[in-house]
Amino acid sequence: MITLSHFIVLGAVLFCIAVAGIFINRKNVIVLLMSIELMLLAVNINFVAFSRFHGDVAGQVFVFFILTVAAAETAIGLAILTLLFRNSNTINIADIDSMKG
Amino acid sequence: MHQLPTSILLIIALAPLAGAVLAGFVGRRIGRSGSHWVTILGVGLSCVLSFYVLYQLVWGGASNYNHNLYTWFQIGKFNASVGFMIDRLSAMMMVVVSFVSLMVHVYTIGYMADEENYERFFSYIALFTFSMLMLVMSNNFMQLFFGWEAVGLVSYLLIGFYHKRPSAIFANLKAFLVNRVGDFGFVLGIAAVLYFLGTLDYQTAFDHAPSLVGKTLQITQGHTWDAATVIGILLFIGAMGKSAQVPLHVWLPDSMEGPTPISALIHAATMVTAGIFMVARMSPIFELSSTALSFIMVIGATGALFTGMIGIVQTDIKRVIAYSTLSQLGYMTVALGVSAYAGAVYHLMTHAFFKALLFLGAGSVIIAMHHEQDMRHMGGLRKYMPITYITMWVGSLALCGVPFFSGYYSKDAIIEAAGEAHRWGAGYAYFCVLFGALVTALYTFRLMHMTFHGKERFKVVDSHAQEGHGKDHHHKPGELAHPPKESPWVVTIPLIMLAIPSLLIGYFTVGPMLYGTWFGKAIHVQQAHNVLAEMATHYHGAFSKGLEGFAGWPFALVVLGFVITTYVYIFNPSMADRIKRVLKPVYIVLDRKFWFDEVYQAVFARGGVKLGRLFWKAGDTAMIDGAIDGSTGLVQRLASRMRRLQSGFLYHYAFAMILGLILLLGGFWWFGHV
Amino acid sequence: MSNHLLSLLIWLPMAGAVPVLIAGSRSSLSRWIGLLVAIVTFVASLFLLTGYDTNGPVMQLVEVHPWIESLHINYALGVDGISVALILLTTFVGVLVLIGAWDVIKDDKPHQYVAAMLVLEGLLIGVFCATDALLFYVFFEAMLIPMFILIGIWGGPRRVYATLKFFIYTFLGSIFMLVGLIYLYQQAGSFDMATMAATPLTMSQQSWLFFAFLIAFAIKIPMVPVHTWLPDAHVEAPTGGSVVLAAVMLKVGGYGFLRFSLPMLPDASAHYAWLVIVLSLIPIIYIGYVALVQEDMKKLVAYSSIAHMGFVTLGLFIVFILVRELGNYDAAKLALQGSMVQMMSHGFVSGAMFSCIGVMYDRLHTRQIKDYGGLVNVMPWFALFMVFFAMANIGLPGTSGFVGEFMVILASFSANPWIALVAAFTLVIGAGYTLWLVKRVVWGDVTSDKVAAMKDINGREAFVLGAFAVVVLGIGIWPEPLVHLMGGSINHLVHQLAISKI
Amino acid sequence: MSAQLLQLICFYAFSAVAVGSALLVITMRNSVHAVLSLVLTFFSVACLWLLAQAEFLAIVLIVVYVGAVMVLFLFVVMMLDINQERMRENFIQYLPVGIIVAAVMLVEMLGLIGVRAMHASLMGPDPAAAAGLSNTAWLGQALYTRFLLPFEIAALILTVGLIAAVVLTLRHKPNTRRQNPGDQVRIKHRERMRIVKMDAERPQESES
Repeated sequence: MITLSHFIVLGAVLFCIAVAGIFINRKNVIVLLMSIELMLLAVNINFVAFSRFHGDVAGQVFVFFILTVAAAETAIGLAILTLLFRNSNTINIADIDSMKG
Repeated sequence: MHQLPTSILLIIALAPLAGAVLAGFVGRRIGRSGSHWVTILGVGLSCVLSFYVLYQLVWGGASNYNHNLYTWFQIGKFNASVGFMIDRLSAMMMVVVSFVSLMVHVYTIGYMADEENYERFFSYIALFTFSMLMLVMSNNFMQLFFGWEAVGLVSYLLIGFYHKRPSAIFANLKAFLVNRVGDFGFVLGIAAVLYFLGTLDYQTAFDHAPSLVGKTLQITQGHTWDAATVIGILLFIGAMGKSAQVPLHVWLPDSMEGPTPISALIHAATMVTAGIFMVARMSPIFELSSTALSFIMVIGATGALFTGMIGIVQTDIKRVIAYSTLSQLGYMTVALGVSAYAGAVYHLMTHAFFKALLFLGAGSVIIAMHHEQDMRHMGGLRKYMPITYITMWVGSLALCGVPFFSGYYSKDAIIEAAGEAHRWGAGYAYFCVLFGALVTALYTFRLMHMTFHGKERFKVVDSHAQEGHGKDHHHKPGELAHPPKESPWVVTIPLIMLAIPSLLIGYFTVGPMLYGTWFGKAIHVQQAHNVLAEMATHYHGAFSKGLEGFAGWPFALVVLGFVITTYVYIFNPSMADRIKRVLKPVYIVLDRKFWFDEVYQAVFARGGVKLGRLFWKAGDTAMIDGAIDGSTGLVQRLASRMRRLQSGFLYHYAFAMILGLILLLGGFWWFGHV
Repeated sequence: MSNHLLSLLIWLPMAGAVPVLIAGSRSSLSRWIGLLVAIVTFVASLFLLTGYDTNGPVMQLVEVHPWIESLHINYALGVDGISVALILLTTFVGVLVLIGAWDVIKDDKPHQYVAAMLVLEGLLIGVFCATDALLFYVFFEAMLIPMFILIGIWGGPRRVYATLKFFIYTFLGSIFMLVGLIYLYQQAGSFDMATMAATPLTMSQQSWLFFAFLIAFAIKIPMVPVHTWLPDAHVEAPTGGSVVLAAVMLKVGGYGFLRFSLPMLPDASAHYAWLVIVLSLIPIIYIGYVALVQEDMKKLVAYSSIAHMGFVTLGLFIVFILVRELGNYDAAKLALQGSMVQMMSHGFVSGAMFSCIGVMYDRLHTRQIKDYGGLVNVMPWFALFMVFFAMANIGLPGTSGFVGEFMVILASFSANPWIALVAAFTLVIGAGYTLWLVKRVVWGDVTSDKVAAMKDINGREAFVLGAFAVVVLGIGIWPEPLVHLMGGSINHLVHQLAISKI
Repeated sequence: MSAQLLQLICFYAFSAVAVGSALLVITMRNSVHAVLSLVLTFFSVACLWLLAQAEFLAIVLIVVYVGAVMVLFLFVVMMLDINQERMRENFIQYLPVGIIVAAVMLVEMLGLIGVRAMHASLMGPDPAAAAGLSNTAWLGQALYTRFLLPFEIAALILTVGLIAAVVLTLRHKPNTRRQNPGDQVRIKHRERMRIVKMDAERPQESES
């Protein structure tokens, strides 16, 4: 019998994996982006589960929007990445500190 | 009893204004003669109508006029309006003002003939006439203050008329500021009137004035001042500024930087007497406070004696007359102080004529001497300019109070009134005014002797060789291009016109105006200290009054003065220098004018600038901006530490976020589910 | 139509900025459009005089539309007599500023300048119309932006420092005000200003709010010791910016006191009135002396503005002594009228003074007093105006400057003679610094060849100065229409102040 | 074996795959492999959503995410010449930190969710079916009625994202010659040809 908690725990696990991914892959922007995708996925799982359990369509609609925004985000993120690579020939975050205050 | 038509009064006030506006704004277009005609027409019209108004009031049976023209503002029960109050007091002032002004206008045609800003000058003096008329015709304190300040403004503009002269623009600033000190008191006085009497209207205020008795103003805890005294002294401070009473007299001698016609009009005959007029007008209020009147009397007496003494050592002909004016204003103030308001106003009138005459005469001399004002370079002018000479003598004798001249009747009455008064300080005042008669004689006859008698102390240098003179800049002091000659008729006619009242007006008017009840209710004196009424019991006509004068102390002092000056300046000219050497300390004190100017300059002018600089640098720049900049500096230092957190590495930010998330989750867990 | 008159007045100039910007670099076109918009706004504002009934209800020409419903915030407008007067001041100055800057900014992005001015005008009108506290706040804050731009782009060499100082000072103040407003909203349940005024508050609540508002409005007016932004801002601002800043923006502070502190917190205001009175009296002497030694003409006039605005706050707060302690309602009305007339008058006089300085600056490009001298010889008509406005600045009777000062002094004597004594000191010190300036700049002999080459004012400048002069003289000779216009609103306010809210 | 048990088994199976492949995503040495692992994660999560009767979103996840976004990722990864070795520097060093942080977080989250409450909330009936609709229709009705404006805005955001990506990566090579249709249309006929006036010059020889 699948319960709400199953989904939520799965979401939590995936989210934590993504967090760990951010920590250990701190140099590779692409993997960072992928970790963020993972986080969003974890959140989406929760939304879907809640929507299903409460019988409220809003949750699924929200997932829909998150997917849309995430797609746009990925597109722009990757565009920036290519631009970055083209200009500084690296995507190593350790080399990029122009945001330094 | 009929009412004066409002339209006439409006024309009296506005005709000079119209002239001033025309001459001022389109003066260039209507030209020099256009400007003087338009202003003379305006002032002449108001002069004629002023005479008509006076005639109507005195002989025509017109009742006093007191109406508002329009409401200036109305807030709650406070009403400020613009209106006219015409009774015999104001009608007399209107006649004096417009008549002297008219004479000065005519005179100016001659005096200012060579000046470039001729139109502007006419515009100013016509504007002055308007302002002064507004002042005397006013029926409330607000409008009085309007006229008060407006005449001050025109005086400012006129003293600075030769605006290229540094001394002139210094003098006009000084005049304005000193007057403002007076206005400071005056405004507070008006505020006090409003506070205690609840109105700014003269008539209402005077009707309610008796209610002031017993009212007090709390100054500090448990310390109160009498309301009438406060009002009286505050208003009188205003008068001290405008009427140049010690210690606010310093501006008047400097104001001689202005052209001579305005010295005659503004700084002798009319504006400076505004304070006297004001106190006389407010007599119902001043009568309630003996303290205020004593204060007035002492101030006036001090001025009457000591400023006159300064006049003895002056060498500039206009300055001598200026100090004489100060001294005479002191006389008037003493008269006010002893409740002889009619005496003060009467002296104001006679003084207006003979002092205007003296100034215009001096101006005539100055024209003849090609703008030389130093008496040490004059002498013996008698034979060159007989009309000026004779009229000046008339003025001088009137000033000294020689019996039968107009000045005698007014001045002698003041001396006598001071002697009769029982007020605190009256003894001092009596001494000052009596001894002042000697001082008056000294400086007056000295002036006449140095100017008209004795040796000629100027040389006539034949300057036909050098063309393009006109101004005397090319000459050394005491050198003239042409021999002096009598001034043109536009100058002498006003002299003669003013000499007539200087000679005669006292004889014909002294009875009703001084000893009678000519002013009616316009001047209110309490029976207990009505010295003039007391004196009136001894009065048996102007002629016998004149004869009495020859036996009095003042006349004896005048004769003494005449003898001394005649001996010193005519028979033994080297004597003057010897006296100067012997009485050196006295001479220095008088020459430095008791150091008033120096002290004011050091304390108020330089001290003010120093204080300002201190406030600015220490207060605004160092303290306030310093604190502000200091706090920004603190933020900046803090920020420069904090910015190290901004490493620029993306993962640092990511860590920060994740750590924050962990803390947040931990917090939720720890503190329970929120 | 008349139902939307206020909205029209607010949005017309702001909308007018759009075509001005579109007209863009074609400078004369953009300026003509801007001037047209300003004139139309001015003419429209004249309809307020017919639309406003002095005997009618307190707030008139009311417009209410829901704005943010969930927070009960409305787009609510309305005017009383005081607002009408201030709106007229704004639109009047708005026209003159554009004419005054006509040639001056010709080559330097004129369309943006004109647009900024128009937006500023609209926002200022908005401040005076808003009857919803949040709407007021929005306009109050928003007007910083165009002024920031005006000083920052067309300003003098130290404009960055000045703009930052100006912005941070005023912004800091208004944050406290926002907090106060939110608290009041929680208490009153609405942002409607009348509701807020009717909400009872305890003394400690009122005290906190009072200081929050005091900081905001004291900075805006400005009062000692938070005044130092003003001289800097004025010195660096272009002429038009200075004129609007002095003539209208400072009034917002006084207006804020009148709309918020006084009616909403009458008890705290009464309790701390002594503080404001002291802070108003200090500038009259302190600032007077500081002004005396200034070497920069604009700074001098800026300091004189501070001293004059001291009269405004003095008049606003002696009311409490008069009403609460002495029960002298008529004197209280006199005091409030005095400070309002002083605000209006200062608007015209300081605007004119800054315009005069602008005229000189355009010719010689310096504001230092020592660079001038003897202007009367080369610019007689200008000297006429300059002396006239100087006289108005020192409050000579017959000019508007006199009326307000006179009323406030009269009223403050009724409150306490010592207050009047200090206040009347302005008669001397004000005359001192103003006439010393006139002496050094206008009188005297021509001091340099550059001055000798200065041309007298042209028709455009004469029109601007003349328009100011007419109003200054008009109010001075007959203030009753203005007093009458504001009378009803001031009566209402005085009676509101008498009632405790605790 | 009941349907519910089967569901549970399926859930665990897909969850295991999802978690495992997620772990691979963050540990893979080669970025291409990481992307492929992410695809697998998405795929298994999509299956889980099917279990929760969210068919439409499951399909969208596969079609849009796996089909488009992940391909984009792959494309970028392959296009960029990335020094894989440098990217892996300090990997081991950071590993313990990462694990600890993730573990702490997981514990906190599970603690918050409450393990004992795990079996409390059972799945109810499918709301879409209860409304008599398919999941897609159910969602669609909501999207086109209640959420119409956000939906349109989302579309706009996508368009903006698209344009932004193009603008960001667009590169003008300095030497390429391009035609500008705007200029071509705007030109006036007089400006097409310019007549230049020149003085007639005589050849050099004739002078001598």
